[in-house]
Amino acid sequence: MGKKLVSDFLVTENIALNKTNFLIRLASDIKLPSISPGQFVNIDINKSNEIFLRRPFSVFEVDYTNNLLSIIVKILGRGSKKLTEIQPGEKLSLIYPLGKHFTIPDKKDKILAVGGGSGLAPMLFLARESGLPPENVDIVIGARSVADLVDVDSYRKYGNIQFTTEDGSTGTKGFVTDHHLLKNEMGKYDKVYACGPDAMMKAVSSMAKKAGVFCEVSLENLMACGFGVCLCCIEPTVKGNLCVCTEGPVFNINDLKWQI
Amino acid sequence: MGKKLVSDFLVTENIALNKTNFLIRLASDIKLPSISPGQFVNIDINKSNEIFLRRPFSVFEVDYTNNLLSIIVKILGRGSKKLTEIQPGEKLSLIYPLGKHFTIPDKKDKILAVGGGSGLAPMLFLARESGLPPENVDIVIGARSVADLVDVDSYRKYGNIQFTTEDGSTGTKGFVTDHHLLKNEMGKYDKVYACGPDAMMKAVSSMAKKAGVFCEVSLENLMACGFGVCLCCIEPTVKGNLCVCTEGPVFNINDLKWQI
Amino acid sequence: MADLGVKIHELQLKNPVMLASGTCGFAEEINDFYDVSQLGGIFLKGTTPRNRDGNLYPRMAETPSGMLNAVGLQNKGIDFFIENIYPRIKDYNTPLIVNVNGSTVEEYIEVTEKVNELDKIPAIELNISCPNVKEGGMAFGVTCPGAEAVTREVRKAYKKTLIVKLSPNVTDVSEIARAVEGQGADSVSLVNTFVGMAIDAETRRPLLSTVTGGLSGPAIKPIALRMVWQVAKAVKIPVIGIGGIMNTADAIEFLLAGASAVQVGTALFKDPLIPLQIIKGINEYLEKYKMESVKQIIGGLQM
Amino acid sequence: MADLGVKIHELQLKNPVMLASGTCGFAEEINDFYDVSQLGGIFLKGTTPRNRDGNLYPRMAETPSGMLNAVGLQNKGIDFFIENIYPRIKDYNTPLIVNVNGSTVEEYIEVTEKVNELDKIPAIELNISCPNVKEGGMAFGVTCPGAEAVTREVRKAYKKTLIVKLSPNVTDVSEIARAVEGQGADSVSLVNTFVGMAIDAETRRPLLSTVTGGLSGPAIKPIALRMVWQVAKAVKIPVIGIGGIMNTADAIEFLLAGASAVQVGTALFKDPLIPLQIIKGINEYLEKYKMESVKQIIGGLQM
Ligand SMILES: Cc1cc2nc3c(=O)[nH]c(=O)nc-3n(C[C@H](O)[C@H](O)[C@H](O)COP(=O)(O)OP(=O)(O)OC[C@H]3O[C@@H](n4cnc5c(N)ncnc54)[C@H](O)[C@@H]3O)c2cc1C
Ligand SMILES: Cc1cc2nc3c(=O)[nH]c(=O)nc-3n(C[C@H](O)[C@H](O)[C@H](O)COP(=O)(O)OP(=O)(O)OC[C@H]3O[C@@H](n4cnc5c(N)ncnc54)[C@H](O)[C@@H]3O)c2cc1C
Ligand SMILES: Cc1cc2nc3c(=O)[nH]c(=O)nc-3n(C[C@H](O)[C@H](O)[C@H](O)COP(=O)(O)O)c2cc1C
Ligand SMILES: Cc1cc2nc3c(=O)[nH]c(=O)nc-3n(C[C@H](O)[C@H](O)[C@H](O)COP(=O)(O)O)c2cc1C
Ligand code: FES
Ligand code: FES
Repeated sequence: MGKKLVSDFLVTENIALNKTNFLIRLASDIKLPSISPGQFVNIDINKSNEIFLRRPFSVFEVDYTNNLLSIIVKILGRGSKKLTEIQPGEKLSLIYPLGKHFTIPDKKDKILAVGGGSGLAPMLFLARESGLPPENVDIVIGARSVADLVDVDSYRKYGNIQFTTEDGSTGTKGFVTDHHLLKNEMGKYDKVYACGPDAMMKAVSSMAKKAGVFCEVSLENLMACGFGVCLCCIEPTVKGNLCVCTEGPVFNINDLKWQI
Repeated sequence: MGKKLVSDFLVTENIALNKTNFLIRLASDIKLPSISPGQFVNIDINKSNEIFLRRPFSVFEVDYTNNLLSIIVKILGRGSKKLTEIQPGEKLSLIYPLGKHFTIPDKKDKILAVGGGSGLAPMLFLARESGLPPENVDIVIGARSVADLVDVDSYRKYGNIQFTTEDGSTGTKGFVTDHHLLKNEMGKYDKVYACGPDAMMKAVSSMAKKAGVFCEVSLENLMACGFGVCLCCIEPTVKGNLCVCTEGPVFNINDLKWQI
Repeated sequence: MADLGVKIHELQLKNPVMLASGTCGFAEEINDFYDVSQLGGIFLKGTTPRNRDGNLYPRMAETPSGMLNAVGLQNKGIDFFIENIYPRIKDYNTPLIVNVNGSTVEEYIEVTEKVNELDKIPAIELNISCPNVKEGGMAFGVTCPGAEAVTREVRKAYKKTLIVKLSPNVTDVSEIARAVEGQGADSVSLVNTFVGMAIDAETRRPLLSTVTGGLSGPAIKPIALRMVWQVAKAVKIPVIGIGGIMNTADAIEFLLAGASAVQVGTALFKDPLIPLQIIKGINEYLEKYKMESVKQIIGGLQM
Repeated sequence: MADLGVKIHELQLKNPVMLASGTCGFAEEINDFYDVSQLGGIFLKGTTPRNRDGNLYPRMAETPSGMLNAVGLQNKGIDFFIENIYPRIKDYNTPLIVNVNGSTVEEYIEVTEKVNELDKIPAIELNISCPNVKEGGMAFGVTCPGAEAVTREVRKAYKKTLIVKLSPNVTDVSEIARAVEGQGADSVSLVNTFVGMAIDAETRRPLLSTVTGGLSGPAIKPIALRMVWQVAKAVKIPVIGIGGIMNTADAIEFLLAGASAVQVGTALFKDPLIPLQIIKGINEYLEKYKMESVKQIIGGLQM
């Protein structure tokens, strides 16, 4: 009992990071339990006729002193759009903390975190919580164009942040997999993490696998409940169909049945 | 064509008149057509999972110069509650103008307008639009208690306003039908109008009938469409089942099949 | 502009977006908002041989993403229609279809024969699926023999396009569709409303005077879409999709599932302009995917 | 505190609010939120004789006020349940009911016989209404002979309370209810999900891997309520109401319509605490109307 909670949070900030990404900061009345990178919350966006189910979002930052939790929402469809229109002062019901977190790196690990699209939040959370010296942490963020990137300067103290853009408007031109850290230096990492579009995660996984490097990805399967009762979010694994919401969202790529 | 419109209005004001009544002022982009007392608008309150159909509200005031239209909303259930939470700057879709208006009094008529609950708006609109000298217009407003009344001082220039409250906290103690204008002076009026709870309208109708005075009431039957296509809002009349939304909401009591 | 024209047997429609019976009156009420000649077609309010007062008030209850109605075919009868309404609407430049109802096979025939004489009515929709009348209506539509009997007799009496409107309150709707196809129906339209109920927990009374009523609106769309898909696979005649269509995507889903055209019903209560938005939306969709004709998406579901 | 206790045959419930099969896992997942002993009962995830992987992803689509699922009875089989799950949950202080499934009558019996041996399982729910499996499931539940056959055989194999779960995808659900009552069912629960479908207009593909799936949630409540009302009039055994229950008023409506208890399903995905709110709400309702027992509202619809 009490391992998972349903409770109302107060929206304290809603900051547009760019045209499609918003940072939403939420305050809890009650003391926040411990939450680790990769875990998520399931949010009731009860603002329209069309949205019935909750929507899952990875936790981005947690401030245990002030009981604040933040998420980064990328507009994808109806629910995420509505959510980004929320105003400070409004309330949101969250179910949390959900899912399994990334394997926390060992003391001397060198890690690579690759994020794209809505997968940015957990990668930055991981970099921050890893407890590693920044020189041990490489972060590659991929986007279509410089306009799709968000300002992550405050995270430079946790690691070396690099960019790729498809149109070359900043950083390396191409996909994250075109970045030299992935193309040429994959072998030097102890652990590789990826979160973002399926195609990106598969490409990163494939490179990590070839290099024989430990690699975890965070899946974003469609969810109805988020806490393991509906069996809608399953992913085929070597252990059979597993629920992404309880056995994931973080999976070691060796457990997945991806054709990589 | 073009007799009825569906269009978005901008909420310019939302004023709490008391705990349960709100005056909402709406601005139209397009020129407002002529609207008369008794006519109504059908509003899409698309703010929650639970509200599917529009909700009808009588027009309270129209400002043709600035294309403003206002309504008074009394909180009854889910939809009216949500509507009263709307903020200036938000938009509302209205279907309008709907229904038939009250018979406009003749030049020298003496009229009595009786309003209660959500029936206040059309009575005040009528008093204002009647074009009669204020001494020809008596208005009796009934409420449970003084706390349920709204400030109508600005309407005193259009008529003689009287109150009744069930608990006697202001005006005559009792129901509107206990007011001496109704009890003793019904016969002096050329036209009597009533809008409010069913029981109130029936009581007023019965007194008007006994006194042989012309009397119109405005019904608030449940509506799905508001413009005459669904046949859900019907009222049995001497001419058969008529749609309240197109053949009403204003009816002469002689046409109704009320047991009065 | 892509070609939006579709054909339902001999009925040529300028576009596949029509209005559902009982939700658009006799077309005039919608014409108060805009020129109805822009529409693919209009299914007029259900008509019976003689005047019907319909059911007692209350006839309506809101439900999550939908509504229940228990109108019970209130109408002034076919003769009143012919004398008073038909002359006023017959020159609207869009197909007007009479929705034919009766308590007995004879009554259906009585209405049909009279409509058969009306030049400007190119088709009828045989309503064997109204859940809100005590006799006739849905009783015919939920068994194969019942559906066959009415269709057979009405077919004899009617020379133009005969559309039979099916009830979703059955175990196997494609069986009923095949049955009426076998008796000469030129098209089937589905779905009519689902039998539902609403109770006021506080008064402990039903919200409808008739206790049960017909459920319509987006709530039923997933079931309606499935039924249209099943029926389109089961019959060769064109299928008209109905049930909870609120926007362009909904309409396209029904076309993809195999409907040749659609009817918009309850959505009109929310916004009578929705059908025009859908017509525009279908055109934009076709242009986006570089298709020349709406026929290219009918039955185009990729499996 | 009013008396909220009700009885389903020999099954004594502390209150009439239970959790629906397939929406509450094996109770542990809900126990993570609160002590499940507060609940009237828990219907465990559908169980088959052997492991089933269920259907391919995607298995879920959101719909207006509801959702479609196509899980397809993914479970590890009855033996796994008995060895690994049952020992962990058997001491929860609330009735745990196994939802029994199979592709053939023999498979239903196989599961039933094993459950019959479990001390702490006081009842089974015979699921003859799952729309998401190719064999068995709903196929049994949509005809009287099919429903009778399974019920008869399972009845022979089971000594405790036998609840049969009915499908709403039929023309006359009360006929099926009477049929299973005739074969010894101690109670019927209804409804299971409606067969529905969802299409992505842009990709032109079905949203579910199985094309069709089961519709649940508030969208179906009006139909479910009507069916419960019809069945409660048709049979003498207790009826358990299911379908779109989201709050106290919904639950009370089902009780008024004649259900002796209810199951909360899809609502748990929105908020797993809803059943507790409903239990509290029913108590408040009874106190407001000065009633001593929840039994006073069962079937209490005023006509
Ligand atoms: C564990 C987890 C963590 C997540 N973390 C974040 C996060 O930190 N930030 C963020 O912006 N988003 C995150 N997402 C994704 C987010 O939940 C979806 O973007 C959101 O639910 C979409 O809802 P919508 O109403 O906007 O889209 P809808 O209008 O419901 O759908 C729009 C389109 O997107 C597709 N779609 C919807 N949800 C998903 C999904 N989960 N995966 C793939 N396709 C989908 C639909 O099929 C449809 O085609 C996460 C998802 C999961 C499962
Ligand atoms: C022509 C017309 C003009 C109106 N003018 C005004 C106005 O100027 N100001 C105002 O405050 N209200 C007015 N009303 C009433 C207003 O439409 C209802 O109060 C509103 O629709 C209730 O919606 P809700 O969602 O709050 O209630 P719901 O949550 O839908 O219902 C709450 C309870 O009220 C009952 N109910 C709902 N609507 C009505 C109704 N129309 N009549 C009787 N019972 C009802 C329901 O059955 C339920 O028991 C008017 C109604 C009509 C038909
Ligand atoms: C108020 C109302 C009245 C209706 N009357 C009729 C009717 O007279 N004849 C008929 O065939 N269908 C009638 N219907 C059913 C609709 O035509 C349509 O089949 C059904 O509502 C489902 O479509 P929708 O969800 O788009 O409304 C009526 C529906 C409503 C809501
Ligand atoms: C994801 C999901 C899985 C389900 N699995 C089962 C099942 O295994 N066995 C069963 O009898 N019913 C199953 N059901 C049906 C529910 O128990 C219930 O009958 C139905 O969802 C209607 O109730 P609701 O609207 O409250 O959800 C499932 C429903 C859902 C949504
Ligand atoms: S989302 Fe329900 S089990 Fe994962
Ligand atoms: S509300 Fe539809 S006809 Fe009056």
